[in-house]
Amino acid sequence: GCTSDQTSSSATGTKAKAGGTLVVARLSDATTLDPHFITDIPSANVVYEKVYETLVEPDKNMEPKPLLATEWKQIDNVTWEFKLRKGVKFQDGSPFNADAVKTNFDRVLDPKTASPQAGKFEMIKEVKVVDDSTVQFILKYPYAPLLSILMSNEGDIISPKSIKENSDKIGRNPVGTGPYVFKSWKSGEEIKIEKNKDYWGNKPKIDGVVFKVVPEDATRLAMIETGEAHVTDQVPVTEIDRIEASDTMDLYRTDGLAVEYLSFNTKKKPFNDVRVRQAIAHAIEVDSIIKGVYNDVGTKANSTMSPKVFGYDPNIKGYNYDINESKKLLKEAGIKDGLSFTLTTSDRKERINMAEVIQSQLKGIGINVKIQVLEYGAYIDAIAKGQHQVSIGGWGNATGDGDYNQFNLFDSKSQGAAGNSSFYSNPEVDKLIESARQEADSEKRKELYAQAQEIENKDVPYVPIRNYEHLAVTGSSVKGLWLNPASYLMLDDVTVK
Amino acid sequence: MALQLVDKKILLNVDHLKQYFPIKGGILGRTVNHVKAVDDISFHIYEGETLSIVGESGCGKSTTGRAILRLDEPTSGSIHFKEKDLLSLGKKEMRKIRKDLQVIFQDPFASLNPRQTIGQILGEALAIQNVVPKEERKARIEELLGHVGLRPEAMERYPHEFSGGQRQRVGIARALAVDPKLIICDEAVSALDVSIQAQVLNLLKSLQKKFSLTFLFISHDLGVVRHISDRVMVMYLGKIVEIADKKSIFENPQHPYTRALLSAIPVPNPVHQRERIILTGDVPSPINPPSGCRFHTRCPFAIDICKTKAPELKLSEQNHQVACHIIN
Amino acid sequence: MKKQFDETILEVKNLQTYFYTDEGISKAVNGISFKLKKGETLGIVGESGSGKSITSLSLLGLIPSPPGKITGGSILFKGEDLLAKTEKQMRSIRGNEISMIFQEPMTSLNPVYSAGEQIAEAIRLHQKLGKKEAWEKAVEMLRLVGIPSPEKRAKQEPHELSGGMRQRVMIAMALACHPEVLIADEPTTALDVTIQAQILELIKSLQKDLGTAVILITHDLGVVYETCDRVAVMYAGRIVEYTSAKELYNNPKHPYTIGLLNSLPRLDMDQDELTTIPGTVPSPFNMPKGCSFAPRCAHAKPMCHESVPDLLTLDKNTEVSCWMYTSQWETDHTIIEKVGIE
Amino acid sequence: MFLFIVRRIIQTIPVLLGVSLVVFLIMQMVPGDPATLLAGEGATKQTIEMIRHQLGLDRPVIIQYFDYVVHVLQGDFGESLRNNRPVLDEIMIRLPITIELALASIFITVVLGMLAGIISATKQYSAADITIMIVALLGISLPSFWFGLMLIYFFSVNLHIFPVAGWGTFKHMVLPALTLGAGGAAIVARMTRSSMLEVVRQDYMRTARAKGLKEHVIIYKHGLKNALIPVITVVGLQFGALLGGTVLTESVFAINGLGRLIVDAIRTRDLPMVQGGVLIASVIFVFMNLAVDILYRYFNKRVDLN
Amino acid sequence: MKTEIVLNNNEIKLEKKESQKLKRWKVFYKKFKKNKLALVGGYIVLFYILVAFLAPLISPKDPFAIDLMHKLQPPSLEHWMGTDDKGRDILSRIIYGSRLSISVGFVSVLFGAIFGITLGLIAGYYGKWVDTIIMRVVDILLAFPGILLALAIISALGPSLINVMVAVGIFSIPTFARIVRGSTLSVRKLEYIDAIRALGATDSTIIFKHIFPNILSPIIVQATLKLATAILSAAGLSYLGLGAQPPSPEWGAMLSSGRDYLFTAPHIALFPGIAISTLVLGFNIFGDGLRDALDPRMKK
Ligand SMILES: Nc1ncnc2c1ncn2[C@@H]1O[C@H](COP(=O)(O)OP(=O)(O)OP(=O)(O)O)[C@@H](O)[C@H]1O
Ligand SMILES: Nc1ncnc2c1ncn2[C@@H]1O[C@H](COP(=O)(O)OP(=O)(O)OP(=O)(O)O)[C@@H](O)[C@H]1O
Ligand SMILES: [Mg+2]
Ligand SMILES: [Mg+2]
Repeated sequence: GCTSDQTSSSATGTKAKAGGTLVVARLSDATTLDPHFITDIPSANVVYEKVYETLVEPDKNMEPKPLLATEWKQIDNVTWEFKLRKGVKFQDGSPFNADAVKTNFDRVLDPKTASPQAGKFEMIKEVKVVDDSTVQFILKYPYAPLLSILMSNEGDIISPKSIKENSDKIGRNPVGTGPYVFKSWKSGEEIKIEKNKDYWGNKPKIDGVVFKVVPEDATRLAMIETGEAHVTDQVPVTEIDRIEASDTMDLYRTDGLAVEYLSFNTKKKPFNDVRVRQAIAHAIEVDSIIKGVYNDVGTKANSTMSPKVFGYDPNIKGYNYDINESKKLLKEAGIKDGLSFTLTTSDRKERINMAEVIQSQLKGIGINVKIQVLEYGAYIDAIAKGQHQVSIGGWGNATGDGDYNQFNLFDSKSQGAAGNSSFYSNPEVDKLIESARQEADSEKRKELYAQAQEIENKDVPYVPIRNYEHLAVTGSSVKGLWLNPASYLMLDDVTVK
Repeated sequence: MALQLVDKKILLNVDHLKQYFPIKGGILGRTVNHVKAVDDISFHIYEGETLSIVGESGCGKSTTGRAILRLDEPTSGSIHFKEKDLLSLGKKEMRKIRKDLQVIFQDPFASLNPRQTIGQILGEALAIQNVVPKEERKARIEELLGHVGLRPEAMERYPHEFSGGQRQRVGIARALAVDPKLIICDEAVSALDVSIQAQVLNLLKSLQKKFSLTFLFISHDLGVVRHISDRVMVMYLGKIVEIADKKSIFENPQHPYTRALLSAIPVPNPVHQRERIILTGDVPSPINPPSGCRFHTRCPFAIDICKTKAPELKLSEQNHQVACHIIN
Repeated sequence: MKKQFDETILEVKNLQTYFYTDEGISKAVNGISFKLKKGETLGIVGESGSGKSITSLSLLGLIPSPPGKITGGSILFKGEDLLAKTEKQMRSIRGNEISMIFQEPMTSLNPVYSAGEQIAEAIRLHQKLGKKEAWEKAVEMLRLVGIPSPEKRAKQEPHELSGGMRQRVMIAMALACHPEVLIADEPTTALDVTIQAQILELIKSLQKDLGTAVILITHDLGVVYETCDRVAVMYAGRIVEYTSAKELYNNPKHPYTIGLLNSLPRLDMDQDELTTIPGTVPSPFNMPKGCSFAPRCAHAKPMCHESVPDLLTLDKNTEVSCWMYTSQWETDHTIIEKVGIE
Repeated sequence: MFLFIVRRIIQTIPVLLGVSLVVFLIMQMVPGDPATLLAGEGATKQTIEMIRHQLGLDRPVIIQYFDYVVHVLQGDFGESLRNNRPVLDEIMIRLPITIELALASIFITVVLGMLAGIISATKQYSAADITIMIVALLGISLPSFWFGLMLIYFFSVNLHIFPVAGWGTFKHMVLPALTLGAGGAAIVARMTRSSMLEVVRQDYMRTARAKGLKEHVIIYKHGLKNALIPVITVVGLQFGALLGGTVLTESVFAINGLGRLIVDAIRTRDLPMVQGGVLIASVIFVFMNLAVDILYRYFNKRVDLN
Repeated sequence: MKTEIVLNNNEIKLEKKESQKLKRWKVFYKKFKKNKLALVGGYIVLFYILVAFLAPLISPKDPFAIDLMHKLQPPSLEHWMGTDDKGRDILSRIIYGSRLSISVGFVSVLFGAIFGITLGLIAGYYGKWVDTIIMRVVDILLAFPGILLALAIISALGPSLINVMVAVGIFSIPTFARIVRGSTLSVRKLEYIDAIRALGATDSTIIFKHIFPNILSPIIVQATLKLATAILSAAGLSYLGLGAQPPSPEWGAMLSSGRDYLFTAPHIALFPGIAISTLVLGFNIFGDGLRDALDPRMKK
């Protein structure tokens, strides 16, 4: 259950020649560097807009910006045309052109490739080469958020030469057009990338980046303090006061795209009764969770969609903390002699803490909560199979588009593993999500999502708790680092003293 | 003890008994060799007599005793007790017949469970063979203690509160508890000081008379053996070298080994000093015993045939068998 | 075995060695005295626990301390009191002038060093020889104690040797520096009779060759008779009779000695029943007030339970600690005859 | 001796087969499916099914196991489900590191432990003895992750003597080895002490005294070598424990060792990796045991080779 | 008969039966008491056991009451050991946690001991192929890295204190099995076992009535030492997030939850750390003392 994957943003190189190597300490190693197989952030973070580039990249507000594509237009409902940047070469010397783009999308869509990301591009019928620097995407059906997918990590453009010559080795030898060249990977220990001297755009100011695996939180911070590492992007919220007080460390915070929530299994009694769900929503005092558990990192969520995501509706009220209302609802639902249930969570510290606080809050209205902490794999399994009663979860957003949120969390087709952990099913909502997908006019799309969120708010399959905020700590020698809302490290302007 | 030699009844008959202990070795831990602890011996014990086994350490005395009790399963041979072949009995039948076969061990410290009182030790013996009904057990235990010269209060006490000699008495009482016919005494007095040893020897003798017991008495102390036995069997390296009446053995030892053994004992009596035969070297290993007569490597009289042919146990005179090429 | 011994080499006077333990004070050696002359063999006999080993360890200053402590008396070795010597001085005596063979050949050798090394160690220490010479000497010693192919055996470790051979190694070690006194603490108890005969024969012949005085500790009266010149019989930490070996058998004095001889099953006669000494040795923590043998003694009179008799010199050769032989004792012939030897 | 070694190696085969079967069964019992985890969040059922098929996880369990065993017997440990790299390659990256770490901590264990133990034994009941024993006991009772973090903050962050994390140079080894070795050192110290006290009571020590040797010769020459025998056993067991018990220390010091590899593999349900890791760890353990036995025999000749 | 009279004057006067048992205890206690350190260990253990029993009576606060307004407070008169990251009273949690941590120790050791002892007894008594098979199985367990086994078991059964106990118990099986087998082998050689066999006792009588009681001392010693290890292992598992379920105040869980505050609020980790260390220390030196007191050779 953590959050999610990719978003975008791009690393357009800058001038200045400061040099030095940036050392990033992080929780886990990458699993593969082949974007068509990457499903986790630690992998994507190494290559996304660093070794590889996408056709379009997201800016700080997740708006698409040109990158490998200089301009684009929608020709009709199902046809998008992209003009490609000229004079760009892959790191292996092969030229970037329309063929390269086609080769990439053919690969990800080829069932033989068996890419786990194929589903995301399922709406693409074909990629057509118009001329050397023009491609057309022909869709099976109208799909408005196409750009948001193209600018996320799975839209990385891989060198067609490596696709043709050693398709199954890309995971270990990524070749793209980006500002950094893959150097080496010591499994489980570190990955090195180096400045691409022939980069078409602004070249990085640093010589390279080392991504080191350091599983222990306290150790990562200690490394920043001693200067052994420069950046870490997994920071325990409990340490922010100390970091802010420290003169060897700087804290970086940015709003994310993810939301954490409580998820009811609406297939199970008594959570199939909307009044019970509402009652619980009223009994949770979110503010104290955000302060007490999260140390004010992140903000109170009113919807399962974070404010940065396209389609977010600020008018949704959410549920206020109201014990009396809660009790009343429970009574109406016919629950007299108390309610007991198991709250399932993965083994992330903050989630466990949250569970404990919720447990103690619900005790106030006579609800007896048993906490079940499951190791991540088992947690995913339990949720996918719908074995839980109530769980704590979170949904990131790889693309920054509302569809990625709404479709996965609420659509009946997404029940279980695909994201709909509450097994929520409402034909009306399904229909709204479907229409929003196909609607080309963004204002109208927003309207459709607003309607959906309204219904979802009333049905409360999820109780939204917190909008994510990403933290990173840098040594004081590091300047110019930023994180995009999908939590990718953006290194365009980074310098290390 | 003048024994009527005429109508002696055989109580136990041991026939071609072999006890080989495997030695594991080789890559797969297979049996690569054997300790031939007892190698094809035959003898018998008459009812009511005391037969002693003497010989040096490791010659197979205890092994013989243990094989008879089936504490180790013999490799081959047969053991007939009162006409019954012990080795062919099933587990249950064997348990039953154990009532008639008892044992007293050497070490007074190791032969009693330190965590049981004397009463429990004896009571358990009675219970296992169900000798007397439960209500009568206490009385029986007191009686047994009386037989071995311990006071009834001893019941409540633990072995560590007794001296070695007293413990040995408890061991005897335990053996007596089930009214056995044959008692195997494996070095039953060897660990005791002379003054205590004498007490226990006297006790054994008087009990034998009282309950008409048969003893198989294992010892390396020839003085003790002479005192207690009717017949004596001398073993060397898993073989019987000589077996005869006590008198015959001690006054007319025939096998060179027996003679050496007897002469080696220091005797505090100038009249009885014999000429000492000092053997050279050590007892060979029972894993690879010498060919032919096993004693030939140390025998001062060995001739050629001794090295190649194993001598058989033959009657040399009445009630006196010897296994030696020179004698036979 | 008539030898002439003149020079006293070791004299023990009123030696007391006590153990201070939780259960109380154990008077393991409780005032014993004896003399050892050059070339003589003194036997010390007694039942288990009578203090034989502690006596010998006291002579070398090897009493485990705590809990043991020599609390009184003197040990004069060539006229000098060993108890007054420093630890350093004692070290130059141990293994050099007085050496010892222990009861257990199986455990008394260090399992991780070869036989030769262990012998050579003592030689190097006391005779200041080089490594090689010491080794050669060690091999020589092994040859002397009758170990076949000593060059090979010297290189073997204790576990590769049989019990008899180990005991020979111990003897070789003890004799390596030609000590003036050799203490052998039950050197054959753990061995078979035929091996015992070999070892005793060896000690006797070596003693003859080297002129060493020997203290032979044993509980086997037969061994004493055949090996020793003089004998001290110990009972509960005291010497109860101190006499020549022959005299001991022909004419034992102390009731304990008499009892001991009687309990021995004889090889030379048939007995229907053995004469026994009733009872057991008293606990060292719970010694009777008077003569410690009194509770088991058939002749004991009230005075025996009152106080301990001194060691009384009966004739030139015999000393005995028994009230019977004092003037205070109103002789009662009937009793003596009854227990007297047949 | 040679036969003994060969026999022992042959005996390990059934043990290893048993280990692999246990691993396999446990991993079947564990809920959670590698395909789901691989697919990432939001994957559709079809995607997951496709991955399952790709990995061969849709075959019957028995077939999967047999297939595995057959491959392993041919020296093929398979590929990681997670990143498709050959399991053996991944292990070989970690193995040297793990072994280095284990050796470094065993070194600390042995040196610290024996020194402390000998001092303690020769000065029984002295202040030094009691202090050493209390420190040793504390060493056993400190949770290693706690101790490790404390060391980092004291020696790295505050004093800047040693680097915080990583592996490679001597300086990198000190703190982890200390963390890992401390507990062992404490055990070895106690073992050395009691073994030494035991040896002091032996008859041959009395023999040595009777020879007139100096006390320190008696203790160090005649005593120590014998006292080492049980210590070796403990050190061997400790080494075995190190291989499995390094996970926490590896995490704290960011060491890329076998322990973490296996734990990560379990967490991602990467069966071939778990199998391979555990098997290799077991092999090392078994060989360690063998080495201990050989040493044991070297020091203790009395043990017969059966 | 001579001998019968003989013993009378020699026999010590018999005390009553109770006092005999008492005497054995006294001897044991006397020996044990000699070892001052061991006595301290015993008292520590006793102290914690008392705390565990009396938890509801002596705990000053509700150990589960979350009070986010007063989180991370340093020790004060109100909260002697301060409050944790959710404002709960650490002292009260440690008091209640003693129940869990001590039960983890006891239950897992009991679990390991029961299986280990049974296996060891059977292997040691029957020998031959039974022994071979059992000991190979034990080898497998031993060769299996302990923490991985735990990890796997807990992943399979779901994390809970009970499963931690099972896991920790399982990896203490080999130690018990080996020790018991060794002791069984040596006790089996003793003559009283042969004597009772010669009387016709069944195998189970011999094993459980005669062998088992006589190998108790090494088992007890091993058990006390293992108790210590078990508590530490459970703490290690908590650190990996596999231990007790929140909000239970198991010490290992408390300690590992405190590691985020090692610098901002060190007392959160410190106090459970001290509790674990002292209890483990207590068990260890108690076990050592037991060993010395039960060892007949250690007369001192
Ligand atoms: N269980 C066994 N396994 C292997 N070898 C054995 C076993 N029991 C006895 N032996 C060997 O068998 C031989 C005979 O042993 P046994 O105990 O019968 O001798 P013994 O004559 O009783 O000697 P002792 O006088 O020392 O008691 C010895 O070499 C011994 O090592
Ligand atoms: N370390 C010790 N601590 C306490 N008491 C001891 C110690 N060593 C010996 N004793 C006691 O000293 C007494 C004499 O013991 P010693 O070893 O001299 O007997 P022994 O005559 O050599 O007997 P054995 O024939 O059994 O060797 C015994 O009562 C014994 O209990
Ligand atoms: Mg025997
Ligand atoms: Mg002695």
